[in-house]
Amino acid sequence: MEDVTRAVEAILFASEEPLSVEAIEGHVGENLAVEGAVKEALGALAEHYEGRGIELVERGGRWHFQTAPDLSHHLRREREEPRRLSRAATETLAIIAYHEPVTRAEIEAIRGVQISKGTLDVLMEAEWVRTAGRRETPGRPLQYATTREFLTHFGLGSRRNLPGIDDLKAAGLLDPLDEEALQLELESDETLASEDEED
Amino acid sequence: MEDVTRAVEAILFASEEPLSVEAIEGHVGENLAVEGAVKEALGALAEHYEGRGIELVERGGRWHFQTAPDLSHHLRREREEPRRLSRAATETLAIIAYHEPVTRAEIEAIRGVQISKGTLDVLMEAEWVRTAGRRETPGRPLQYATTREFLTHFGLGSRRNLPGIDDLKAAGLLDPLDEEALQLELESDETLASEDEED
Amino acid sequence: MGEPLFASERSREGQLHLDLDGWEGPLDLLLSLARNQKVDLTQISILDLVEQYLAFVEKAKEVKLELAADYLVMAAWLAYLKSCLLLPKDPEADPSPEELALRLQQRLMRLDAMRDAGARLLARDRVGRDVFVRGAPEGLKLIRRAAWQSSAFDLYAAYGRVRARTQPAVHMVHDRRVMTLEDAIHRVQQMLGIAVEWTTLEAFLPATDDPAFRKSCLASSFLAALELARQGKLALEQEEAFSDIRVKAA
Repeated sequence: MEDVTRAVEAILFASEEPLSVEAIEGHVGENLAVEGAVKEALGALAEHYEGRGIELVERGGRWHFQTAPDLSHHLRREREEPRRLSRAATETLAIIAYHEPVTRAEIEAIRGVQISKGTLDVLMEAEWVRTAGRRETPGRPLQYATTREFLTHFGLGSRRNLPGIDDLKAAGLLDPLDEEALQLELESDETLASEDEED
Repeated sequence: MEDVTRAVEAILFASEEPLSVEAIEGHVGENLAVEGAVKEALGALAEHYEGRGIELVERGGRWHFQTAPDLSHHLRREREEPRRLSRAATETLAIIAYHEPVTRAEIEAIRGVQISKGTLDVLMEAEWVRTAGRRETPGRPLQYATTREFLTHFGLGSRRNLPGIDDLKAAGLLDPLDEEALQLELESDETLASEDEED
Repeated sequence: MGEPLFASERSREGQLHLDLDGWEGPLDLLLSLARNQKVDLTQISILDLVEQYLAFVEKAKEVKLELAADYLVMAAWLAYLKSCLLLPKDPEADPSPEELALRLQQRLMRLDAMRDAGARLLARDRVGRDVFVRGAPEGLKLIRRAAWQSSAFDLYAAYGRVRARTQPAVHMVHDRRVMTLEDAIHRVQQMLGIAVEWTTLEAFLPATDDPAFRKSCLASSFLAALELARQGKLALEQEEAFSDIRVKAA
């Protein structure tokens, strides 16, 4: 087994969080981490662990080891699901993931109902959602997007791996909401005004 | 790879603490953990990981994965951050260089200002200053001197290459600058105050 | 969804009770109604859907259920849409009722798609539920070390500074030609013998190219004149402020 591969294996094992190739290279050190060596080692390791009890996965450009999904019944501890999401939170998370970056008004337009502040808070606290700058339109509303932790948690290599995203895109269901769609909104002017206050 | 071996691998990987054979068997479940199967799996895994970046070890009847000891240097990554030496430290260093071996009290007498412990620590950390025995006078104070690294860093072949007082005078470095002196006065008052806090 | 269309139950008083908590807003209710048609959302009859929604709102009113304003606004809009769809076509109408119906359908499809996507996300192999990361990672450490920087010039300048600061200060006054008061008294007394008329004080000063010495002579001579005047040996006069001071033997 090559030295660099051993080092990468140990580093990923010891790490408390997923690591980018650059971070791994930093730990491997210049002597071993010659051009492309870490990437090669990652490929070799991923292949080696395939079918074993542990697997090496890449999520949003960062790598980590995790147990194989089919072994969950051996590992599931007698404790609650890490985070039980409400329906509102689940839908909001899906809307952000499939449409990002997306404003709160857009989320509300899709759901046809206002979202409470708490819903976004839950998603931000879970570190699955982050603010993503302001939209350069009148009112400069805040935008939301998903995080790398979101990809890690839901086992997604990248946003392209979101279930069914290609089909939804093809069906035009992820197109930006046009002005008219927003006009069809059920929200009165009052709700818009109260939103402004919040910001 | 056998199912039971995969399960044991995943269980040990995910466990927060070393596990006994019985505990592993409990997680694996009766279906897979037939007589001796877990022990066999542990043996197979230990063999498999030998020489890799990770190893499977038994300590007091409990099993756990750990990174290979010879790779520990990859898990600690040092990063050097350039920092400019403070004025107090530079002056102290200069006094040591010109007067070594010199005691702390002498440094303070020459500087005309007290020095904090931190100042000498910084110079020792930079490996430019070392302790040089004790002065055989009452109180036996520690003496300080410069190091080989000091000479290297400042491009001096030996201490004899330090410019003499006359050289400094010729370079205008000994000219008293009233304004600067005044400022120094103020500064040293401040640093004294903060130095006191430090100690 | 598996939610009952009308989550109704007989309450103790035997009154029909509608549970609106099951629907998060009118769009949610509409989607629920649409799904109840058990056809593909693209095939859904918007007219049927509108009628079901209006019937629901009607029923809610009958049982005096307080409906959120949102539901009523949607009901009004749907009633308008329904009338447009039923009336003979008005070619001027923009957007056409068909287009409005299509947009409503698309909104329902969009919400349905997101609801489905959310369910699929939650069903994935999630970290901490289905797959697990290392339980007791050793952890990676980043040790920051200061690389201290200083140049030889900094060092010499610092030493120069220390020396300049702490060198005992010796104040040297260079030799300067001065005329002492005694000399001046002596000189003025002698000169008075020659000058019997009023004479300016300056005329008594020795000729010199050294302006500092001249200043010293002037100051001393003035003091000498005052001293001699005090002794009654000399008279002083000045016509106005800053004009010449003149002296004469008394």
